[in-house]
Amino acid sequence: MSSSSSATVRRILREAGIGLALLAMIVFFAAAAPDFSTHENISNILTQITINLILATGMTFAILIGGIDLSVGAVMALCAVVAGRLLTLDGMSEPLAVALGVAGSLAVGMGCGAANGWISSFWGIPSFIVTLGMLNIARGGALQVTNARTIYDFPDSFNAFGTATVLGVPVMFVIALVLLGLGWLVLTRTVFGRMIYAIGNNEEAVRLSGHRPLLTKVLAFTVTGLFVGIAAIVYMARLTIANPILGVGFELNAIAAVIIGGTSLSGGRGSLIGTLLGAAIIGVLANGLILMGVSDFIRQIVTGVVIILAVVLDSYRARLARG
Amino acid sequence: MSSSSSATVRRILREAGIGLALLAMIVFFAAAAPDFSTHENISNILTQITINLILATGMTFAILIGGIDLSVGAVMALCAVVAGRLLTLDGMSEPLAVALGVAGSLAVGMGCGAANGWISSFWGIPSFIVTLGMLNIARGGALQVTNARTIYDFPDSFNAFGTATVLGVPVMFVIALVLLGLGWLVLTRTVFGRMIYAIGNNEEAVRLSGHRPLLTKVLAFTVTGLFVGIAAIVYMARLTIANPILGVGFELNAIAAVIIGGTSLSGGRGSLIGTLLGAAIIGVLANGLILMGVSDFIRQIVTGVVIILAVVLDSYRARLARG
Amino acid sequence: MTQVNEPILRLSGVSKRFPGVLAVDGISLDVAPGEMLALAGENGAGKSSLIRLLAGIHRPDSGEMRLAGQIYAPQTPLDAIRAGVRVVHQEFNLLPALSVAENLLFEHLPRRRLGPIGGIVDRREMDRRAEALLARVGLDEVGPRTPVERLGIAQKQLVEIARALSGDLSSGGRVLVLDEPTATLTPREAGRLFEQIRLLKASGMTMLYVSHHLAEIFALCDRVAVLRNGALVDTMRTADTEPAALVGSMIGRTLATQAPIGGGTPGAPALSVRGLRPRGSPEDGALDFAVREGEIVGLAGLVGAGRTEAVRAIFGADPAIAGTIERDGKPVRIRSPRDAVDAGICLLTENRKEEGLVLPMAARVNTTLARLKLVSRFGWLRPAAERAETRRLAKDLATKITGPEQPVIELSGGNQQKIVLAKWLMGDKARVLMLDEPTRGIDVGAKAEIYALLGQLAQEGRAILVVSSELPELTHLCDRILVLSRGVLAGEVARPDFSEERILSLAYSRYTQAHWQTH
Amino acid sequence: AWAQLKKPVVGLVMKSLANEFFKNMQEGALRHVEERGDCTLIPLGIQSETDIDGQIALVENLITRKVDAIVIAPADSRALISPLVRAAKAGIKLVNIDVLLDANALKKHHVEIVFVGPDNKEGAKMSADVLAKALGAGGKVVILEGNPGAANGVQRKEGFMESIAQYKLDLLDSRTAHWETEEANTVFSNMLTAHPDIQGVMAGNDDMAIGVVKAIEAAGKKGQIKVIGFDGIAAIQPLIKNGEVLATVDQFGAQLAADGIDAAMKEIGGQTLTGWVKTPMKLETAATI
Ligand SMILES: Nc1ncnc2c1ncn2[C@@H]1O[C@H](COP(=O)(O)OP(=O)(O)OP(=O)(O)O)[C@@H](O)[C@H]1O
Ligand SMILES: Nc1ncnc2c1ncn2[C@@H]1O[C@H](COP(=O)(O)OP(=O)(O)OP(=O)(O)O)[C@@H](O)[C@H]1O
Ligand SMILES: [Mg+2]
Ligand SMILES: [Mg+2]
Repeated sequence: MSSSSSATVRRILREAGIGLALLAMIVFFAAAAPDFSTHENISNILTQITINLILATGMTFAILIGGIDLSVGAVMALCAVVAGRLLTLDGMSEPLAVALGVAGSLAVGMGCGAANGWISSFWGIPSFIVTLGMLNIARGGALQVTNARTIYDFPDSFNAFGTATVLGVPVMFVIALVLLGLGWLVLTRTVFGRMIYAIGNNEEAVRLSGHRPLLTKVLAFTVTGLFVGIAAIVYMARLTIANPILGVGFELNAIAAVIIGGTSLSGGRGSLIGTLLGAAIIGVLANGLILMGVSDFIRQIVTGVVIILAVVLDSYRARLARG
Repeated sequence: MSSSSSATVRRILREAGIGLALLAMIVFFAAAAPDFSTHENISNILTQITINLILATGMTFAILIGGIDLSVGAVMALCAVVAGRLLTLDGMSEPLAVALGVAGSLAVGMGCGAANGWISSFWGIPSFIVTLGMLNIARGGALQVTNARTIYDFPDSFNAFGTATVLGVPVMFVIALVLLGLGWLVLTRTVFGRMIYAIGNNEEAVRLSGHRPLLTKVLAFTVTGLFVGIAAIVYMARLTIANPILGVGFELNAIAAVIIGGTSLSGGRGSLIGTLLGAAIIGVLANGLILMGVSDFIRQIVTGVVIILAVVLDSYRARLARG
Repeated sequence: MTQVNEPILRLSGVSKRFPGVLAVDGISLDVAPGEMLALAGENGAGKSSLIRLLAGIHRPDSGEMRLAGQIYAPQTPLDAIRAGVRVVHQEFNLLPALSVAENLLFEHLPRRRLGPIGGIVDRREMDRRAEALLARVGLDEVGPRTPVERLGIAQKQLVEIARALSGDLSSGGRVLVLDEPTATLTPREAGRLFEQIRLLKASGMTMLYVSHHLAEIFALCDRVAVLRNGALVDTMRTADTEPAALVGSMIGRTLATQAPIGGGTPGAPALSVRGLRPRGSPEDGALDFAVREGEIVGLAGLVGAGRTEAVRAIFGADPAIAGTIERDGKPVRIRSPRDAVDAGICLLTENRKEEGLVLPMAARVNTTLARLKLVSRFGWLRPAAERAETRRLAKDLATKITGPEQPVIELSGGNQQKIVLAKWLMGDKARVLMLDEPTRGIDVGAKAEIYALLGQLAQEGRAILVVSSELPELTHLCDRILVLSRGVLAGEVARPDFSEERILSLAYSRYTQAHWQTH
Repeated sequence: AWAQLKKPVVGLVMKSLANEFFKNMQEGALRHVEERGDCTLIPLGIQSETDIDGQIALVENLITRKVDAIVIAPADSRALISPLVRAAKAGIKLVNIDVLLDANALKKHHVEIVFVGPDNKEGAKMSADVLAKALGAGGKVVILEGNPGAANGVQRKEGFMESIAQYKLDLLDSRTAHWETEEANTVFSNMLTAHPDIQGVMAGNDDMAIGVVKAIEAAGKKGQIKVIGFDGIAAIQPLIKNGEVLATVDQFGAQLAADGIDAAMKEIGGQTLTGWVKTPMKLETAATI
């Protein structure tokens, strides 16, 4: 029992490490930029991290199982333009159009995710390269579907959803949090989650224990894709458009959030709580630097430095904790 | 002994696998696009793959040692703008300016590479995240140095170099090949090279054997950076300009070449011959599809499909070879 | 300077604490130059931990080590190697994609200068030295350029040993530490290893030796230090003591001599193998045999005889070239371990680190890994049930864990092995239990308990197939022993005819030439 | 087929086709060529607007294919010169569209290439002037720039700056959002927090203008902040109609390419064109739609 509780303490310390970095950042910006801690700005930050948080939640599944998904940005564009098409089909009632659009986005996301998972695990090739291929396929597909044009004129009820708030908190963020919570339950409480961690650590041992890692891997990537589909819907509702070039580079932001959150890139270790903190760090940084009036180029440099520092600090703290 | 020679056969088969894919592609394009096999076009292809080949050669070092370098495109821009500044300094003789420029580019590349290597191995954090940070730092730095402006008006002798040919073959390509050959010797014949493979295989075992992986890792990333510096010079000589936004996404092309070439993303396995073939596949594909008049979006989709297919085929062949 | 009688290695009050356990508890010990000292103790007694302190992997929390009179406080493995302390660790530390030669000489690759460029590997010299080293451990049939990943586990063990020998040749090793080097070796390889050990001893090398095979300790070592719960409880001269006393000292009680297990009345065939040709087996190597309910069958053979490949093929871990499997007389199609498990066939793999365990995860995760259905409902885990099962099995197998949440990577080698056993013993679905080197690294006391447990399982009507390189283990456990020689079923020995000579002669029967070959 | 083989071949090299403006351009070019009926078109684009090397490869491929003329919207005003000079040496007629090639560099190589295109700077000023007039002197504005270093982005910002100077506006901040809607939305929300008194926004393209409009809505300041864009994409039209966007500028991409092709055909026919053939631009406001 003592080891169990000390393990818990260590885990909390691990996540608190990133939490402390986040806290330090918040304190700094609150002091340096007076507008930072206003209610409106906090609501802005929540809105701004929502999409990355959703993508990063999905990405956590892919990374925990020992993979990675570079295609999320491009697949998100494909989801969005397909959903956009469905949303703007002629002669449909609003609710039906919305339902179709959402279903279409989720279906495309899950389809691409499942394809990523299946190809990489059935053929035993790194998901890095499979999803790099998928990135090109999805982006080209999105462009082909739309002929490079922006889709707009979505039903009003759909657009209204994008900026709705409850008690001053953006509804989209609440949804993202709920999804994260569900993801956390799945990862920590279900057999599927257990398999994800186990495969991420030692796939061969899982196979030799009489399981079929293939199925779990396909499912994990499908979950990643599902979250991409959700992110696409959130994007569209918030910006009221869908275009085939959206989401460029979103994968790197999502991966950064996951890794800053302490999840191991080699799989099997990490948690969604870390991902939440990682996404928050990235969002707070972007927001705070603009409020401070830091110029674009310097902002980019500082962002790079902070990404590295966050992980270095975490490693330093872990070193201290180990003694 | 028999086992050693059969290992050689199998290794050849492994590399031949990708070679066969390349051959098939060449035969296909030669039949489908009449201009493909002209002398000019072949020279074009060689020119067009040169930069990716140089970057991929360097990337092979980072990947073999179990890392990755996402910063090569951005660092290449930083190298280029620094070199551009030095090349266009007032009141210098042409040879001196060229020497300074080249030295500057290599120094910046090696510096960034060494920083990547040191941070990731000293702190034990994945190079993925460190080089993602470096990507932002270098890109922001390049923009800051130039204030987002293009640098041009390099000495004529420098620019001439970019389009020079020997016996109809672009000089730049010859240089890239020679560098690849040197890299191959280093990897296969030197203690440093064996150390790279060993660390990529099992870093812990290397440590237990009484070696210090840190230095080798820093050096390997420095080599990656050196190649980035070289690529920057080649780029500048070919384009006669240096700007801070060049090289966006080059890292993904370089990584794709390395992986298509059969090098394992988890390190310790692979060879530069594969990288050469991988870079050739990517270059031939891009060239051939344009000659065939495939539309841009379809071209992007096909590229994605081929990236995946190349690796799937390789895995399929390996499966057959294993029996 | 070293005086004649001064100990080469002196430990005074050395301790090392890990979270939750005091792994090394104030050990004070002298080792004389040229002495061969055995470290004995139960699983988790602290032997490997002590060795890791010597090797510079961990640093003691307190106490002092002296080597030849000098303070010895290695901060890294490099310090240890420089000081002349060489270690063969319990777990392998090999470079799988690199060649055997590179692995052997990795610490100091032979170099050549090419003009101004140094650091060129001298491959011819490397092969030459590698061949010499391989010959010393009797692995001369393996080419120096073979990638290590293609070797079987025993061959890997021999490469590890040969590597430690390489050190003493080049850098003047003074102390050689061997942590369970024979755990996967058959008598032939072990014999060759002992020859080398004797040679080294004759040359004045000081050695520390860990083994759970007491016979080896008595045959080789001058003295034995007994550890219990991290503390040194006793040291004795092997000449002045006997195995039973040593066991008593190790486990704190005397172990009743056990009646052989086996001997029940076997029922219908539970597993029948027909014309099975595992991957890499010879043309004429089709295997035909059956294991009946309630029967314990042994599979003996020399290293590389193909035992592991046979059980892996039955389990569907590797595709077989040909053959059919029958369960309870009905043919079953096994294309993956999943099919095998569904058919009630289980395999405890020989390589726990790579194939058996999810090392960084908790004991409960590993224990329940193959039987998640029993601790979940509609896909939801029941953590309480998981913990309860884990505790129960840990108790049954006397596994030393601090709790169900302890990561398996923190356990001692033998305790890890027990977790793998627990994984397959959980629930009662394993009607046919195949065990590949099940007691690798398990101490004498626990071994006896495991034997008893296997006997009990057989009584319950399960069919058990045991692969082991330890002949006494097989003769103690089994009703029958099948002997493989170079991938071919060379014969079968029934209990009344059990004798090491008979089994060994069958095992050797296909190796007529001086050298046997790898596939 | 024989007749087709004899038709002159024109290569159209564009920047990223993943962009509505260039896509319109390409489609306009294809339509125009069909109408003309006397030439064959090879339309090509690169994958991102920063892929200069890729565009050079396209030019090289066209030289290999021995086309009769190349109409190019260069990704960089200098880097493309050396391959274009090679094309000229190979007897290929050249027409420069969209972004002006660097005159000095061309002069150095003794080549003259006709430029057919709009004046980005002038267009940006036209659009900004609408905003400036609406706000009056002292109006507080911010700029959202395109990709740093992109020629058209730089020119548009220059146009904005000229308008700001002329009408004595107060520029509070100027940042890049890389031409992107989502980034513009985020960046502008943050600018708005830092400067709650923003009255007007000049966005380098319509995609960013849309992101800004949504940020204004989300901040509950609909109608209080005026926005202008550039490009005249379809998605901006409803926003202009309902007043959320004040103005944008349509450069008639389709016409631009057609004019470029006409110029190329004239050159193939033996005429020599030089200088800048300015193409029309249209200011779009609620009044014009
Ligand atoms: N890194 C670690 N973290 C926590 N506990 C550890 C660690 N390494 C070893 N231990 C604990 O220290 C104790 C001693 O382990 P050690 O490996 O030294 O045993 P051993 O005598 O070698 O046993 P075996 O015969 O099974 O190999 C065990 O209880 C083990 O769980
Ligand atoms: N992929 C492979 N390529 C080449 N040889 C292999 C390969 N896999 C196994 N071998 C060799 O096949 C032989 C049979 O191995 P196997 O592990 O089945 O034997 P074993 O009787 O279980 O002996 P042990 O496990 O004690 O080594 C070994 O010599 C092993 O080195
Ligand atoms: Mg041990
Ligand atoms: Mg075996």
